[in-house]
Amino acid sequence: MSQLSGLEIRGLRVSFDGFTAVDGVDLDVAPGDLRFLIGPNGAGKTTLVDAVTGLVKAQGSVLFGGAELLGRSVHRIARSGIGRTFQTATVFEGLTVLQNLDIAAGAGRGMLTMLRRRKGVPEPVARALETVGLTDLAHSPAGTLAHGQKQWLEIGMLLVQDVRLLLLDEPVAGMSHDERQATGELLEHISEERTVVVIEHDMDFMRSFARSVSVLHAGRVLSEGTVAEVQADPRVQEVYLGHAAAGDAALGSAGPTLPDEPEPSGGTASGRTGAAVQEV
Amino acid sequence: MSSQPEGVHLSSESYRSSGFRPQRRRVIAGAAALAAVVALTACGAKTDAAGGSSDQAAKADTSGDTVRVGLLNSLSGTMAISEVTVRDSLRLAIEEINASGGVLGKQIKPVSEDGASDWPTFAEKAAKLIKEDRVAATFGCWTSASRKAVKPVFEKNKSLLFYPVQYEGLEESPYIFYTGATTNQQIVPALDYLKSRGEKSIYLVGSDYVFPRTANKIIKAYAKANGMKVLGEDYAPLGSTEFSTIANKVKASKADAVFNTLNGDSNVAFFKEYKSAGLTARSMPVVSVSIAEEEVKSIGSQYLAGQLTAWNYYQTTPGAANTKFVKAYKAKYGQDKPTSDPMEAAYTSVYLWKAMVEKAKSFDPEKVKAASDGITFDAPEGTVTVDGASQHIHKTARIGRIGTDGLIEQVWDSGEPIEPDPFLKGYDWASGLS
Amino acid sequence: MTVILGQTFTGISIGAVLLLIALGLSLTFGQMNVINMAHGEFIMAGAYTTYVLQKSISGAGLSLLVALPVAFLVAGALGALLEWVLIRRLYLRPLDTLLVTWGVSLMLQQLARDLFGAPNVQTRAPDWLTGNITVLGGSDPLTFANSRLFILGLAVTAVVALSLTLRLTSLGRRIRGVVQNRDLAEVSGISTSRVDRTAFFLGSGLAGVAGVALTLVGPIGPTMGTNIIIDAFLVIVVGGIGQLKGTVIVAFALGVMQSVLEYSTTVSVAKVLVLVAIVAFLQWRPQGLYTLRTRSLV
Amino acid sequence: MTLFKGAPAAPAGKSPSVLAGRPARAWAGFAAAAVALFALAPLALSDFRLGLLAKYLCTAMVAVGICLAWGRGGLLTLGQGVFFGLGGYAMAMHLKIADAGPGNLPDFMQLYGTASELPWWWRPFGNPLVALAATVLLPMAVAAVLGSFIFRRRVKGAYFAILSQALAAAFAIWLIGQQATTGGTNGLTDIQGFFGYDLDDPVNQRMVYFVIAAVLLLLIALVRQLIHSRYGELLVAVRDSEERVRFLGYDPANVKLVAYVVAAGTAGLAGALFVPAVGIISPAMIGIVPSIEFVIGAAVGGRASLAGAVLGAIGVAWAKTALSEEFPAAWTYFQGLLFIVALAFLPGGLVSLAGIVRRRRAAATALPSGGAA
Repeated sequence: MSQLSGLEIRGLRVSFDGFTAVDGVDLDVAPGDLRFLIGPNGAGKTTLVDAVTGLVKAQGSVLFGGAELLGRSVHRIARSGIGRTFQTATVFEGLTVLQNLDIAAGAGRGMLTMLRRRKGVPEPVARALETVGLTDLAHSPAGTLAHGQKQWLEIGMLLVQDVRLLLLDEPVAGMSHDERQATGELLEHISEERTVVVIEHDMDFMRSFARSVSVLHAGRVLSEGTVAEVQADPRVQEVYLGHAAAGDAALGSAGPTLPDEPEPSGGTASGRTGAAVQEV
Repeated sequence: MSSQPEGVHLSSESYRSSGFRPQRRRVIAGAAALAAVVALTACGAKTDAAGGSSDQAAKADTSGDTVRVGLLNSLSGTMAISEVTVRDSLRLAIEEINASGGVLGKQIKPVSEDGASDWPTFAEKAAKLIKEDRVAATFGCWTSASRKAVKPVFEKNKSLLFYPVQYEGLEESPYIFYTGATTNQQIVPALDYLKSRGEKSIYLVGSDYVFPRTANKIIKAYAKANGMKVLGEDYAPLGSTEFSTIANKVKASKADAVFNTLNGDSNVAFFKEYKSAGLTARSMPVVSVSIAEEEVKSIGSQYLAGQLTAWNYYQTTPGAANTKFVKAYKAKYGQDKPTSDPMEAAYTSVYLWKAMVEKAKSFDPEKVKAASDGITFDAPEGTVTVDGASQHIHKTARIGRIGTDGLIEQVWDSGEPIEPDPFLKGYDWASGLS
Repeated sequence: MTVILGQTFTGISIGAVLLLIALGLSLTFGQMNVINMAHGEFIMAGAYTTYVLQKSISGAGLSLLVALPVAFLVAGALGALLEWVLIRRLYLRPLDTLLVTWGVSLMLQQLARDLFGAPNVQTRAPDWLTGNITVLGGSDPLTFANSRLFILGLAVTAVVALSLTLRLTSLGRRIRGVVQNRDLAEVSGISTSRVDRTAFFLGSGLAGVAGVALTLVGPIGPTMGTNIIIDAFLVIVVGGIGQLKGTVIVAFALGVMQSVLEYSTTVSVAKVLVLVAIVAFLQWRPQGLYTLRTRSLV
Repeated sequence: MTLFKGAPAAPAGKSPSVLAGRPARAWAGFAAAAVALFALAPLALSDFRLGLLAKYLCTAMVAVGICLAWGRGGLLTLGQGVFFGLGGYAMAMHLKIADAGPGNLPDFMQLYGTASELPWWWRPFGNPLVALAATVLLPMAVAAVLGSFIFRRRVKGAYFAILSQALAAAFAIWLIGQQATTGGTNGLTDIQGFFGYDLDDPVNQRMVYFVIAAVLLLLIALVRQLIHSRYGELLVAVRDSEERVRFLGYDPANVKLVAYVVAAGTAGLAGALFVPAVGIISPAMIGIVPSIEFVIGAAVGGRASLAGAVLGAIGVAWAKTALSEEFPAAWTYFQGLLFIVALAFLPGGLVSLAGIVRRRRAAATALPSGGAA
């Protein structure tokens, strides 16, 4: 594993036609951190990740391992060691689990390797299969996986991609309690070698696994610190009270995982328009 | 194959996973289907099965008491608007001949094929008619492009094509009889007529294909030699229906007359625009070489009244032969259906072929060709004579004016049939053309 | 000067024709993302409707005015039928729709050939539409053709009517709702399938109206729709999908461009240049002139 | 991107080792196709029908490329006519120069042209090797330039389809306008010889057929390899979710570009071989209509499967001939109906029909149905 790298965001600003989704965020994620980003709907969490990964244009500065990311294209940012998942699990449904992982592992492959058939299972892929527990399903089409399994496959893809920073958007949404536990442990394990940032609404999950927490509100960082520090911050309580009737409940328990703001859908589009956009 | 248990009962999963095995099997299934296609194609080849498939010139099949001829016209696509009427006219002639005893005692059996307004398709269908249907002769084609596409097919197989449409000349295929006008029987007389009226300048408008471009080359050579000015030359893509700019350009040129070689659909749009621009037959007459009665009907005399056309035949051409032809055509296809020059030339071509065959006492193309010189027929356009050397026919040139009733009234004719001169060898000014 | 004004008017009038034939597409293609290659045949249906009506109604002017609503209904009904039989099965496969509707267009052309004969047919234009009005007198007068002014008026009316329908009526709101978020519209109690059909009816009906207008300037025949359909699609693509104002601006811009280029070069060259310019433009703005900038389109 | 559920879109086998270990079936299928093309067809068919089959096989070559670019990559290549035409004209230009003989102009230039010598851009095609290379490389080069612009600007789906059609139309209009140097609407016709062999001779026509059949099989093998390679898997991934691929560090534009360029190459080769088989290349083969017809064949057979696309192309071309011979006045009804039924109700193409039947039968009898295909 290559050396750990941290993320350093300064003055990040993203706006869409006059609406400012991220409004001057400063954020530092230490190398090897397991950072949770929380915040009410519309706080700008996903947009922040979009900006870091090059999906939306942004002003400011994002340094990863000392290198500026803004202005680079999506695939170059990915190659520099940053991987992400989406709210809706996005895997290649027509391909098998193995093929999904093999593609994720292969961005650096040469022309000749690409034009040959895949023989056997590459070692990193086998390891990732093991890590995310999908070895038995290696030859199943990804489209037939259960929801949670797709999320794991996505994480597995980031592992074989060998990224140094994982940006995970609600990785445990829709998972059972046991699955959440397993995913959390997996993330802890991963963060030993990589930096992990998780967007999450599930407060139980956050409390169990977060090493540090940033609270976003209205496009700004509201509070930052350990779980306990953040929970004690009166501003955080106020924000959550202002947005959900049962404020403490939202923070204190699993709470209803409300649908987040409309997402730049990298994944399965819900409506026809979405599907069209995918193709167009 | 399906020994794996999940292939049997797990619905969606098996649906997907079983997708793999059949895929490899599909290659075999594919080969089997390919064989089936081959077999089917073979079924289509029934008429050819008897003969040795490798002999060069497919001999026409004249063994029974019928003789097959091919009708090769576009029945679909953009050219169908014109070519369907030619097919109808050919059928009329064949019916008449059959009713009067056929050719050499044999009834003519027409085999119709659709050229689909697509030149390679014309070539394919021509080969099919010759090789599969063993036709004694083929009648049809309209555009020069379709004729150029089938020309090698007829030459290669030594089979005859009768081509019924006025064309750009500069061609003498030994296996094509040209029963429409060549340039010296239509364009040159039209220019002579304009000159005699004292028109000093002309504007050329045409569709972007071979006939207009070649015709305009000839027109420019003629104009240069006869002190006429060509003030402009515009081509619209075939099928183009937007003519406002061309109408503006024509109007701005203030030419004495317009020479129009537009084809088909474009004429409708052109004349509607022409009238909208305030141009009239009085202020700036248009001489058209592709507008016959059928086109007048679809454009409307509202837009065309007074404009000029150059042809060898009009529905109003006097004579008993024409009266009979028009009457028979309307009886068969409807009183509102007009007859036109290409239809007449097509009708005449069947009778000319009959006369040649009877003179040669054979359906053999070589003998028919040899017998062709001097064959005459009392055609609706007047008596026509075949020139055996060029395989064109002597035709009378006629200038007509379109009336408000949609009929074309003859205003001038060449007096006698003009000898065909496809390469314009008899005209000094045309020496540099080919 | 006269030439410039004349060509500008010509360009605008070409643009008006383009706009009319593209307007229906701005609903079916622009809003619903259906590539309907049979749209040209709906235009043809509108033109033949004019022809049929003229046979039964004497008076060219009256029959033309009657033809406008009738053609709208005929073409609209054809469109709704097509939507019901085929297109609704293909909503998630826009590219298959293109090929299927191409098959439909082949069949409709042949049907026209069998019903009305292969040759073109004619309609009479009323006298008040065949002339022109003189705008500038003098030795080199500038004239505007009445038929072109009529089409321009018709196009403007249709645009206004369509945009008012989309903006003000509940039908329009439902259409926009379905376009923007189908699932949400569905759970809000909107019958999306009915909205689809209605939108298709409107879009195809507009094609019928365009067909009536085309009888004034062009031929009426089985293949009349095929020649213009690609131009109409290009107008939508360049204008930006789902953007009425983009469609309007681009139709007129392409019209003027075509007429100016045509005047200074030839029709073929102008056509090729316009197509190349479109390709270049889409390099610059791949989503068209106006884009619906929402986050889901990023 | 749409997942074509009817056609199993996943390319590789149950396991790669299984696939690699049992290529026997693929070989058997390939051998059967070779037998059908090289033994069965020449025996069963007359010269005329064999000539038609040669023409169908040319459209099948285009379909091979379409299968890759569209079936696998999701690019609706509605402008294949352009590449077919480039290949066809490159070949025909050489053959016309060769027919005319050294120092002479091709016949149509003498008729319609004004120049007394070959235009400069004709001259390189006088060299047979240059011309042969150009039939493939020229379309590929054009596709590479176009594709790199289009894909980098992320023009996709409907836009790409309509843009392709516009380009096809523009190219056809341009060719028609240059009558003196391209033959205009007529195209290049009356081609007599093929690299010294007289095309009038039925034996040589047969040879042309064999060349075409061999090239088709070769192309199938090549593209099959591509589809089953890692690249092929990546291409499907790009089709299914381009954005996701980008986040894995690939540039999808390059992935698509390769498929587009390969498809252009196969279309060019098809156009080149169409010329000696049919004896003509004209703008009629380039515009919007032929471009759609190329795609439709592949779609009817099954775009995502090589066998489906190839057989579909052959089948649709054959159906066009057969129907128009049988019903010259009404065949377009049947053709339209065929497209509608096949595409609207069998999105995976006719090959998926075999799969459906097989599954039904398997479900009904719960017995192995091997060999039933």
